[in-house]
Amino acid sequence: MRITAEHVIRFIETIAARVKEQRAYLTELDSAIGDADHGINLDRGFSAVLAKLPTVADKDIGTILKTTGMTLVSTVGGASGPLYGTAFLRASMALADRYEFNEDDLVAALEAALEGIMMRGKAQRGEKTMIDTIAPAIDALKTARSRDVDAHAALRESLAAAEAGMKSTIPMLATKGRASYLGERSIGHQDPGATSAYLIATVLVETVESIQPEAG
Amino acid sequence: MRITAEHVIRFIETIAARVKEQRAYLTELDSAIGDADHGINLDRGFSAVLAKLPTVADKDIGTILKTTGMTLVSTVGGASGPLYGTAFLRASMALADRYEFNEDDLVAALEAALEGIMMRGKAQRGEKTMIDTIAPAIDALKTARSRDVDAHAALRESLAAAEAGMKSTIPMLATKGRASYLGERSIGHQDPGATSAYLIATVLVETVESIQPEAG
Amino acid sequence: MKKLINSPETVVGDALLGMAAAHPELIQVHFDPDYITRAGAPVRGKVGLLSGGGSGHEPMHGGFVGYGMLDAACPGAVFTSPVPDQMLAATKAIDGGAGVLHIVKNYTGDVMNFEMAAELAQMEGIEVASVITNDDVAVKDSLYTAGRRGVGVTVLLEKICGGAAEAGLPLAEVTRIAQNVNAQGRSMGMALTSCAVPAAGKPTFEIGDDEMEIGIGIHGEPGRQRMKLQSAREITEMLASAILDDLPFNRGDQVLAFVNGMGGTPLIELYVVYNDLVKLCGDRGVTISRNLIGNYITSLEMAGCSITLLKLDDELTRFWDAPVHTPALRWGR
Amino acid sequence: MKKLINSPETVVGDALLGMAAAHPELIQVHFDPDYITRAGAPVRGKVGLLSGGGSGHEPMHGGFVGYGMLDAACPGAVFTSPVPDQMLAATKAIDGGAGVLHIVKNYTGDVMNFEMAAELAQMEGIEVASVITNDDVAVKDSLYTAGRRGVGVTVLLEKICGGAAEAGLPLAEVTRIAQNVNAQGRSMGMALTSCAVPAAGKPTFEIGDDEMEIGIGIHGEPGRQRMKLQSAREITEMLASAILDDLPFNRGDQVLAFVNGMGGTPLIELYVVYNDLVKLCGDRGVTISRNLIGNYITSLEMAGCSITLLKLDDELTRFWDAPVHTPALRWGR
Ligand SMILES: Nc1ncnc2c1ncn2[C@@H]1O[C@H](COP(=O)(O)OP(=O)(O)O)[C@@H](O)[C@H]1O
Ligand SMILES: Nc1ncnc2c1ncn2[C@@H]1O[C@H](COP(=O)(O)OP(=O)(O)O)[C@@H](O)[C@H]1O
Ligand SMILES: [Mg+2]
Ligand SMILES: [Mg+2]
Ligand SMILES: [Mg+2]
Ligand SMILES: [Mg+2]
Repeated sequence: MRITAEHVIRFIETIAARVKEQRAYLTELDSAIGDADHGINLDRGFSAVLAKLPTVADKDIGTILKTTGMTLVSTVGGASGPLYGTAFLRASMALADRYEFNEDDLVAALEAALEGIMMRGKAQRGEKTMIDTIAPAIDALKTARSRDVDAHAALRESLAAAEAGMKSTIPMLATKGRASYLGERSIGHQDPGATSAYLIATVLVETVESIQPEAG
Repeated sequence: MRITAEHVIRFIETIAARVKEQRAYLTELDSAIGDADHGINLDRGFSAVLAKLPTVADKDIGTILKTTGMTLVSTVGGASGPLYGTAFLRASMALADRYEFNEDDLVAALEAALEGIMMRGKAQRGEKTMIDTIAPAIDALKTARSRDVDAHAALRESLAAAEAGMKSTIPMLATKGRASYLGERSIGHQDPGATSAYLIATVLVETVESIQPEAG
Repeated sequence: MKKLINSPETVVGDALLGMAAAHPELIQVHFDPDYITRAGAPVRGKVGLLSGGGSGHEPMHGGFVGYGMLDAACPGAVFTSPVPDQMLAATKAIDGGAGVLHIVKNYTGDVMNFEMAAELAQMEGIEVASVITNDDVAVKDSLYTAGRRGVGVTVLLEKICGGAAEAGLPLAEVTRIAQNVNAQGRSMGMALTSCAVPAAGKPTFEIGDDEMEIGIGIHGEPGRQRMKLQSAREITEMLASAILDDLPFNRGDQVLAFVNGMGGTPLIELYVVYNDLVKLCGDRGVTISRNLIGNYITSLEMAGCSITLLKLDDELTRFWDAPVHTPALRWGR
Repeated sequence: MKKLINSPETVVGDALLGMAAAHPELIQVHFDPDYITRAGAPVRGKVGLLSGGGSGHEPMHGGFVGYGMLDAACPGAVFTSPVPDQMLAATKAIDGGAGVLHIVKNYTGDVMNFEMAAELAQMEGIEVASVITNDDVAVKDSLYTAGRRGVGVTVLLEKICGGAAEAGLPLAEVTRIAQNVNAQGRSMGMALTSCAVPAAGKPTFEIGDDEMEIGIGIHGEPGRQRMKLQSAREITEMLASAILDDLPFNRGDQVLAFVNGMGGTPLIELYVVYNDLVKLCGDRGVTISRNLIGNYITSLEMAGCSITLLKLDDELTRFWDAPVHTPALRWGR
């Protein structure tokens, strides 16, 4: 599978559209255990990214992702800004100067992104954050690939793991981020960041699935 | 008819009880076109009067009424404090040093009270105030007495006029007091002061009616 | 009705005790009758300034007692004029031999109670002058009615006359300046929500989630008009135009602009209103040379704001700028 | 949700414009990236103080920029940490050669964004130190969690460190004092009503007419506990005991008591709370030697209050008393 700069741009554009669509839902989730701004934050950030994309449309994937990450850092604020910003920046380093990449590169980029998030947020799995969506998704992707299933099937397994991870945050006690202030009261609510991470995972899988398997 | 100091005390005590009972209603009326305190104000004042009454229980009627008036002035505040306070003070002057009085004295005392209210408030009939209850009531009392009906019947005619007067404030445009700030919006609401004045008139009539007509 | 109080009966007294505990170097609180005096009152030879009114408008008036502003304040029950006993006691306590100015907001109750107190004080040989503020353009003015309410201008007048009295001006002069401030100032207010009188236990008026009241006073009394909620810009325009047209304020005028919160509106919104006011005044060629933005004359927890404009001359500006040190207003020392 | 704004998108910008128009002699407002600097910044040779955080807490932080307090403030979107670009630009603008102290409230977003900004500033050769406030005893402290929130102590720290920086103390000393203030201060808050984030368009949480939230933060985040409304005395007792027991504050301690309104609670209620607080501290032998009462660190239009106690020593008292001249806090000049 060949993932090109064009696909990456479509991926980011679709995230922006999906975030706008789900803005109220994400904010609603953040009302329950946070400060009612997660959807607003991401929408502000990805709208800014959307406006920036044309300036890098003909650039390499690293530059596209770096611009995305920097724009998120500069416009989102809050916790999710530095976290998603760092994720895109780390992915951009993994794909620097590239105009296309394959499944292996994808895994490496996702791992770099997750590492960036964990470093920036000083958090682990099980703390009721976006990590609880992303980490199991990457694990599932790697496991599937080690079983040699095709890329699309692997991604679908990964997405199922992402969904399960997102839902796993419901019974969790938050120990990081704003939800941690709630203590026991954080239990029973799905984490907004885990939800936006699942949203992005969905878009990633959709984008890859839309790629013609000609070069497969 | 002989109205004694004891009757006057019972009159004032009953006002206090009635005002406490109607406190929420009077305040409710004041919410519509005022500042939601008329019942609270009068209850505060008459409760204070009630506490003071024992100290003048054996005094002349003038002293009882003066103490009532001064206590109202010192505890009610707002518009109704000086107005009702002045009314009782004026009545006290009309009945100075007396231990009992008759119907003629009653009329004179009521007229003095009304004059005091009009002087203090610089208001006339038709401005949507307590005057619209009191003035017609006194007029009716005087008219009935000029027709030579008995005291109780005259008082009942007077009370009917008081009630009509109170209700006449509903369609009026307020030009005095706090309700005047509402302009046209004051129309359609019964004036709280006109209502408390009617309450007091009711108590007055009840008190007089309870007097054994032996000395009639 | 949710409030941080112990009971409707004790709220005024508890708050007075809190003020006394918080500001012993500035004020002294007296009870029964209740009044607040400036620490060290009376100031010999200085005109004494007394104001008062119902409670529920904090920091007005008690928060304005101190150097360069009021010598005393008489707090009534919530939204209820204080009684003459309070004003009489306060007047006596602050008379430093130069007479006392009563600053009265034009409400029937306040006017009558202050009138009675002034008569009593004069009978006791104290020279008393009175000024009645009536700056609220939401109310139609007329000789035959109770006239306009006193609102925002009262705060500015207390500060400016405080400066004048501190400078040693005699009673007649301080009174003249007070009348001038009142003559040159106009206000109008609006509400997004009602307040609730503690003893009444529920909101004074009901209002829809998309409605506002224009032309309200400071006692939860309904305004002149109920309308659909509009933007800060439109609201500011409505209030400011009525004010500007009334005096009228003219091209070239210098003004003090006072954007006041009613108690439940946060500062961020008052700055939004101020920003719109600056533009509006600019369009009319009116220059804002001084400003005051915050909760100074409130109506319990009501959400909303009022705007006051005061035309400034050199004298008013000088006394506005003069040092003041009270619990709620402080500068220059 | 009724607010005096023009749109959720413009509320922060409009308020900043209003602040710029109102206080040109004190502050300068910069846009894109948004930050506020003290007029005349940088002050040569003085340590620069920078704070920032989401908007909606006014007057914090922008209202504290000026002589004797902050050199700059970075306002984020409502309740959202500002971004590193803002902190970097502000840090550069106020560095007078003596380095810059970042005052950060302990929220994941604030901490991360300030961290990124500090890294960038240091790369540009500016000496940057950071202090993270975490005074909210409603949150259990632990090495394994995000820890306690920074709330009321932040205001006191900004004032005290402002005094220290103005006195010429070097960055290391100002940082030491900042850490000391944070170490000696504790806070807790409660809410009667929720606030509504403008862009969200509705209250962050629903709450019954007879309920309150104890242990809330300043972002409309729910508290630790929902309970039936109680009296001011009981509420004050609940907050104050948690605070007093935590440090702990001991018999003989001198403290600064800060009763803060959340934005929708009127001053009269804050004085009622202060009165109850004085009694409670008295019972414990803790002396309140300084106080601050008013809306200083708010949560939009939320009704409620927070209490902060700060143990004072001579140094902290001296820098608290030092002159300050900002839009929201002013004394001594
Ligand atoms: N330390 C952390 N590590 C990873 N993710 C985190 C951390 N803290 C918060 N998050 C994520 O960020 C989300 C909240 O983002 P957002 O609402 O935009 O920021 P804020 O909490 O500053 O308002 C949470 O739902 C959580 O998934
Ligand atoms: N100038 C006046 N003359 C006569 N009665 C008046 C006048 N002004 C007000 N009132 C009466 O006082 C009543 C209001 O009393 P109250 O609510 O206790 O005082 P306030 O208006 O100061 O809150 C009005 O309903 C009206 O009947
Ligand atoms: Mg959030
Ligand atoms: Mg009334
Ligand atoms: Mg009243
Ligand atoms: Mg946030």
